Amino acid sequence: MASYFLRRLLMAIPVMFFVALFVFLLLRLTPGDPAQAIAGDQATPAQLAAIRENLGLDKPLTSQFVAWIGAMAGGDFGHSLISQRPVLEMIGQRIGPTLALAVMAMIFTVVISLPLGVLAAWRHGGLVDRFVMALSVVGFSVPIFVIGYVLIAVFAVDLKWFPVQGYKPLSEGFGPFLHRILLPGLALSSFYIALVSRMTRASMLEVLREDYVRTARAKGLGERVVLFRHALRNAAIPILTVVGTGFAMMISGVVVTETVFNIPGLGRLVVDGVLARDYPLIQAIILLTAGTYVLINLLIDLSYALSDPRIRYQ
Amino acid sequence: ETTLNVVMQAPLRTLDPILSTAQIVRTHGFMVFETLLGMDAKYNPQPQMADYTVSADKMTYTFTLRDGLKWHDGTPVKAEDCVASIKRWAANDGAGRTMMTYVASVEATSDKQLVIKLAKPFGQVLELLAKPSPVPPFMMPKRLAETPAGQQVTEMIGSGPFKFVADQYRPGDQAVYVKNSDYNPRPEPMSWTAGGKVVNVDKVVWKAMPDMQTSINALQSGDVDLIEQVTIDLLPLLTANDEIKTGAINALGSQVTGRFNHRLPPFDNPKVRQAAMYALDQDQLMQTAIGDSQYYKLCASVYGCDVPLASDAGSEYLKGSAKERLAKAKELLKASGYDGTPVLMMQPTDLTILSTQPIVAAERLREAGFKVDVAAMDWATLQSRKNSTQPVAQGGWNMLFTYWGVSGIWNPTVHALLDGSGSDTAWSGWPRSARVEELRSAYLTAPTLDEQKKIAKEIQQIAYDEGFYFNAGEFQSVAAWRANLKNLQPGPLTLFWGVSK
Amino acid sequence: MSASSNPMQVTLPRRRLLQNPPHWTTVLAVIVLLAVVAMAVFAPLLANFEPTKLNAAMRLKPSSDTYWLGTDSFGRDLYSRVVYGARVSLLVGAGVAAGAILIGLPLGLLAGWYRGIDGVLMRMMDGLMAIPGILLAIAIVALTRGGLVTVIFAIMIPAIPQVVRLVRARVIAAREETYVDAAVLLGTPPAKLIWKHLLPTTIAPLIVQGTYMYASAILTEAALSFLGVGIGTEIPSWGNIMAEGRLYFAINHWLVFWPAIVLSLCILSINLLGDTLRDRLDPKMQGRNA
Amino acid sequence: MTEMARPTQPVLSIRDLRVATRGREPSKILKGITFDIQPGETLCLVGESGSGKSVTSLVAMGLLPRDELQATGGTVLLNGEDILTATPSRTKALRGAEMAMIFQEPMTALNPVLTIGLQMDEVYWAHTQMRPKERREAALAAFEAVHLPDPARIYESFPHQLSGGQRQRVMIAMALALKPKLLIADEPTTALDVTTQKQILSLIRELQDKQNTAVLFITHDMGVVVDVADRVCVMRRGEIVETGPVEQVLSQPQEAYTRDLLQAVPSLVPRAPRAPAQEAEAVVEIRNLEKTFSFSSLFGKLMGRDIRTVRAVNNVSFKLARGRTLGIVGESGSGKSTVARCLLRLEHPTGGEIRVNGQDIALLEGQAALAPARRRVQMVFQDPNRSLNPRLRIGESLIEGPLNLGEDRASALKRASELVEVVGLPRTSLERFPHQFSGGQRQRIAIARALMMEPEVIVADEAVSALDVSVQAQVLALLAEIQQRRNLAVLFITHDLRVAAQICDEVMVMQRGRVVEDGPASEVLARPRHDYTRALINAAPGRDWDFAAGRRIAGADA
Ligand SMILES: Nc1ncnc2c1ncn2[C@@H]1O[C@H](COP(=O)(O)OP(=O)(O)OP(=O)(O)O)[C@@H](O)[C@H]1O
Ligand SMILES: Nc1ncnc2c1ncn2[C@@H]1O[C@H](COP(=O)(O)OP(=O)(O)OP(=O)(O)O)[C@@H](O)[C@H]1O
Ligand SMILES: [Mg+2]
Ligand SMILES: [Mg+2]
Repeated sequence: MASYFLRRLLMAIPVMFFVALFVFLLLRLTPGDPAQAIAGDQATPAQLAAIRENLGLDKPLTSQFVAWIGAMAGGDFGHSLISQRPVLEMIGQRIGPTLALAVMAMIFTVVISLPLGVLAAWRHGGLVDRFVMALSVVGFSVPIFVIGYVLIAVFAVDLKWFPVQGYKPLSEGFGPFLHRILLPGLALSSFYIALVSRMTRASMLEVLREDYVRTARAKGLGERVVLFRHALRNAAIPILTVVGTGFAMMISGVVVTETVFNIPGLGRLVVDGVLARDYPLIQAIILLTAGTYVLINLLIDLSYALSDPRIRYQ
Repeated sequence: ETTLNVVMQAPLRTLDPILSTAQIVRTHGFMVFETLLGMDAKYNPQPQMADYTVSADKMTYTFTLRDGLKWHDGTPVKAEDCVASIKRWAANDGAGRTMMTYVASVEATSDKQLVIKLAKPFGQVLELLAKPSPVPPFMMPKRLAETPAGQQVTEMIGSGPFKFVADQYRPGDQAVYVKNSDYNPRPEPMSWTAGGKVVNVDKVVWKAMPDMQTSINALQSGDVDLIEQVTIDLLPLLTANDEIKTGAINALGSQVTGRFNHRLPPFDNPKVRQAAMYALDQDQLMQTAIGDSQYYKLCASVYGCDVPLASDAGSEYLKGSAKERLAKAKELLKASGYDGTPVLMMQPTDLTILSTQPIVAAERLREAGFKVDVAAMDWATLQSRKNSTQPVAQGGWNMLFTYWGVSGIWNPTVHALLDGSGSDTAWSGWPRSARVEELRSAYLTAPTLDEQKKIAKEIQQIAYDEGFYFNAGEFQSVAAWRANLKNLQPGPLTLFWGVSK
Repeated sequence: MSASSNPMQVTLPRRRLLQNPPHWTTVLAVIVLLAVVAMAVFAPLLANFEPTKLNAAMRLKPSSDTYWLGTDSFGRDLYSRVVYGARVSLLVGAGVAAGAILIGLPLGLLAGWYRGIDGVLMRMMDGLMAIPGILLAIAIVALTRGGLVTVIFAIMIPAIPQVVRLVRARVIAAREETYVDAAVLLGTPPAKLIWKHLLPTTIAPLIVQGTYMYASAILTEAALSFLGVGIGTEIPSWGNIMAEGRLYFAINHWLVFWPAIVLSLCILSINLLGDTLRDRLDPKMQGRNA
Repeated sequence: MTEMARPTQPVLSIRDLRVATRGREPSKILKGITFDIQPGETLCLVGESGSGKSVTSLVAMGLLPRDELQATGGTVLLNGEDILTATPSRTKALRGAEMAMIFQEPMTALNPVLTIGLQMDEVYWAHTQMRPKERREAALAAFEAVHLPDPARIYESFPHQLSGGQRQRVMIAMALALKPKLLIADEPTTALDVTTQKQILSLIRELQDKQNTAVLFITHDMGVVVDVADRVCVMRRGEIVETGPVEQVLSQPQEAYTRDLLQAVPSLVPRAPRAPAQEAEAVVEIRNLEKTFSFSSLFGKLMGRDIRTVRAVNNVSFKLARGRTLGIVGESGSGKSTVARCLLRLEHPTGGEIRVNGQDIALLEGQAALAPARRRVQMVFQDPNRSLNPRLRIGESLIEGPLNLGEDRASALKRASELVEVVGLPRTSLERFPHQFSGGQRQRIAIARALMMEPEVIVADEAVSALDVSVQAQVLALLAEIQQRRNLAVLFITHDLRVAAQICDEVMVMQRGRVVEDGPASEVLARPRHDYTRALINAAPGRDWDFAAGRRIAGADA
């Protein structure tokens, strides 16, 4: 098992290499010119050429790639072409808010959608079930920005319970941090609440008919224990999967939330990076996400084994 | 401690104001750096860092740095710093490069004094050194100014009224400036970039907020004090609020331009270009993009509606009701022998201010009988595709829309779209007109304003006749701020001196 | 054992998807979906205007007799755009969901069943997931010239790993069941075993995931349109109508709400149908009238 | 036992209970059942498989699957309180403490993802004020009481790591934990060897004596009936056909059905040995088979903690010849099922050889490599419920194998419909889903599925334990007939010594993973040499009753 863990982690290296290669090529195939992003649209061709030469963009692709991979291997993620800042520093500035947002949204998702999904399946066709259906309709078809605007309009502008925008890191205290991250977390989670509660409902419906649920009831256990300990554990695998992949996707899918709530996060950095063709920055971010995904997915796989002891990995 | 929180129109991603032509970087430049000369509200160069004398033959310009100028690292400003700065600027800036072809030498004669000697007569030295348009000749310490032309200066050491706080800078998100307490403003009253830059706040924080609704919320809640540029359609949300004022603090508007690619069919045919110009309609284009007619102007002047060089030469191309113009366009198009080659119109979908015009234009061109493909793409793709001189199938283009701050087009020297050389180094579109080139040279040495006006007017007429580009009109950017801000200074761009909170 | 008509002939009923009279919600759902499809197909007949017909003087007008749902920032008729928008949106949503499932399902089944390929395949999926859709879309557009297919691909590719992971997870759990052992002993070849015994366990979660992908594809299409990838903003889609409406949300939220309402109806119907399908496929629900 | 006072209220009183399926064509499952159980009394419910015994007990517990079945009439009173109309919270309070149930199929009745310990712990947690440590001690003691080996290991195990009998004992321990007033035991000892069974039965008796517990005991094992019952109810097709004190029903059955049932009880005396087939050719030969399970918690593994091991099979060898039946009997948890699973290579053996028709398949890997050997060998799993895909109709499950062998659908279906009738199920069963059957019916389906394949070897793991004796007799006869006709070899794992005595040629006795004795059935069962075998035979229930004659065997010591 320990060796399995290690093997899986080592697999991250080839994954990251291929992702690196792929992204590198992808980026060079896309039209657009970092020099233009630096100089602005009124720049003269001569000026652009000078900038390109200075950035080494006029060198052949292979040597650019080799240089980059070489530097990476030495732990140097390089400098942003646009801002000239170390890429790691830029990511460092931005990763905190995004992580906080994603974790917050995940907490909301789990705390809200698990009970809802479980209850919906328990009283199949009942009131909660209808509510979950409505929730999923809203969650799926109303864009996050609308949910964000509405939340802000109601809770920040009208009721003044929360600030209208902005982010405070945890280092400025838990209270202020929570105060600012709550609404965005809720907005971001809307989609996932819909997804996870429906998924929970679907897999609970299957499990609730199993014999061991009947046994649990025969023992005189309360419905809460029957549902959440006996049934939910058995229904966990698809739920863990969507929660896990959902979390992974959140890290890259937070752009709109970050925009609406003005949170200086990684999502906006990625989009900025792509739009400005900031090659080293995008490459580094994607590599880091690839690594993170390998890790998250490893954790999901381990959680399968935890939730169902019959599952074995070699 | 007073802090001014500002939502700027664009995020600050690069810092070198010499290398970048972007307005946000220029605004940043004016926070940290200064120019030898400033430009006042009457478009006249005035002493800023230096007082100047011009020799009688107008061939020697002597600049004397004023006392007490210090770089932000504490070292005094020396003439040699300025010499290096001018050289680096001239290597980057188009107009600067032109100027250098007339200059014999730029030298420091003492710590306080530098001299520019001309080789040939050139009438624009002071204007160029004072220009607030891209790229202003900002002064930097020598060690920074010696950075190679294509490389960014990343250390922000200037002599301006604000100091850049490097460790609070988050590219694309936030930039922080603190008052430079060592700064000694000039005694004259402030006027644009000239005069005394008196700073009345301790700190200025620039925020990028890509969502206008969020910015408005933040302004209303007091989280920010100023939004540099508000979407005009949303102004009604703000005008109802007593605590908020709106208005134009940027004295100069921006001109929206529809550029034809003169190298590719169908717009290699001047008649087709003319037909297209008639098909397009200034009012329609501006109305869809801006909405409220209070905030845009329709004029023929290619230099901006209210600048000294403004004239109505070529206005025959813009007059008439939409219907009449369309009829004319159809007629011209028929006469031109247009063969149905589709027009590839580039649309930058991620840039709100420019994403409507291609659609409106395409619709009108189609009505006039053109075939149009609207190619949607991101701004970065558009920017690099516009440099392509290849046929459409290989990544070329036929038409695109851009906008230019009036300070970037207010005379034929700086106006990139009036380059008639047709050379690869010209700004995309590559119109060719020998006469325009002659006139542009003449403009550089024209001794009086009247003469300049005359030249400019002729250039304008040719630009219309030849279809250099379609002038879609000028819009004003509108700022919104909390009522407790006082003394916001109008300027060629947003200036943060004078204002108090 | 004569081949002639045998009174003893035994047949097994197929799964009863249609036999019982469907519940009224199911009927309603089908009607709504058919209506939306019809809306897409007959858009030219239903629309009052060309969806691209603009009128600068009529920007952002409220609903009226001429403009049933009002106009957008170009002065285009919102009603006509929503009607036409069904075309792109339905294609993108259904295309992405169907595509991702068609590709992801077999891969997930294989990865779950064959431990040998699990590692490599899943690591490929990890890598695929890491590549941002925007970047992929921009690159594909650059290579192929944009269009509907590009958009579908760009949205679908990052969605595939999600399907694969979900399916694989179910298979990993299901393969420990005794009835799978039993099938192995009956000599059921892997392909059939996967098809008959493992695939059905994945259907219920896939219905949920599919609905989700359908909806998110429609919204993502708009995001991509705004990065200039693919269909562009000239051709209406519910996604890009909403995304354009975003700028004007504070002054006219109907620009966002109308397409959202139509989309909601679709999602509701798909959900209802999904539930019916799930119930019909669940043997323990067969006795019920629902 | 019969000294109960007249006026006492019955613990459970069922009056005219009717249950039908839901749906548009409801079919009647219970057609008016009436009986009482007094405190301290044991009522045995016997009768035809599928007659509604389990459904009756589910109704009593208030656990009827509401979506599918519904009580259409009658009353069920627990200590005078109507269960059918009680509020959910009331039934919840009653369950576990007042009444407890041992479910028929222990394999599916335990939650696969929770440890045995936790599942046991919950019983105390829900109904007592004990502290965690006390609860754990109580649980271990309860495991000890049902004779589970190494209770500490069991406590930490998951259900799939236990043998069938071990799971059944866990279920029993749970049901007995709170000393309920009413105990419903639905075939509680089918997976237990007779010695363990005896201990369990005396445990229940003890509880009854101390707590005056009423017991509703459902069983097919007439021997057990003799040993435990005060009164007997005989059920058939949803009705009670006969009821009365045990001696009376067994000695003077009133109904023909009861008489048939008693006639069908196999004798403990081994049948006359069959002539060994000419130079008995071994289809399956096992040499020195070893199987060690290792397990520990996931975190334990990550931390590199010691891995615990269980030697489930230890140096087992045997030969199985064509046309012969080899019986494996022995202690529950002694590795019988593991031997079977290894033989079919559903488990990787840790050592030894497995020869099928001379080819060693012990080390083969992959479905393709094993396919030829597997085609000849079919298995009836100990766990019929889990071995049928719940999503497939019975018909589909039955024809799956033949279709794989290339038979066409129509003819396979035809054979399937004939076969279900042969095992005593209606033809319409083919259209139904597994959960719509009773335990015994599912077991017959599993047998039919194996037979459909016309294999050379059948491994039957407790294949007839859930069948009533008359159906059992039919199924065994069928098996014998096919064996005769097709020269089939049978590996028959059972706890029922009567069955073993009647059908096995050879018998192998296992204890703690080892073979302690083997030889011809007539030898081993009639003249056991090993102590364990002797103990086993002595523990056979109802040894002192002659069912055919309907009287006690004189001189037999109880
Ligand atoms: N969910 C269900 N739907 C339809 N029919 C069912 C359902 N459950 C049980 N039955 C039917 O009810 C009848 C009685 O089942 P029950 O489980 O009570 O039998 P049993 O007497 O316990 O038999 P066994 O001894 O084989 O366990 C059977 O014929 C069975 O097919
Ligand atoms: N997957 C497993 N992991 C760990 N231990 C196991 C596993 N499967 C079986 N065992 C252990 O191996 C031993 C033998 O189990 P097996 O199922 O072969 O017994 P059995 O003889 O069939 O018993 P029964 O008659 O009760 O069914 C038991 O002690 C059991 O706990
Ligand atoms: Mg039963
Ligand atoms: Mg067993």
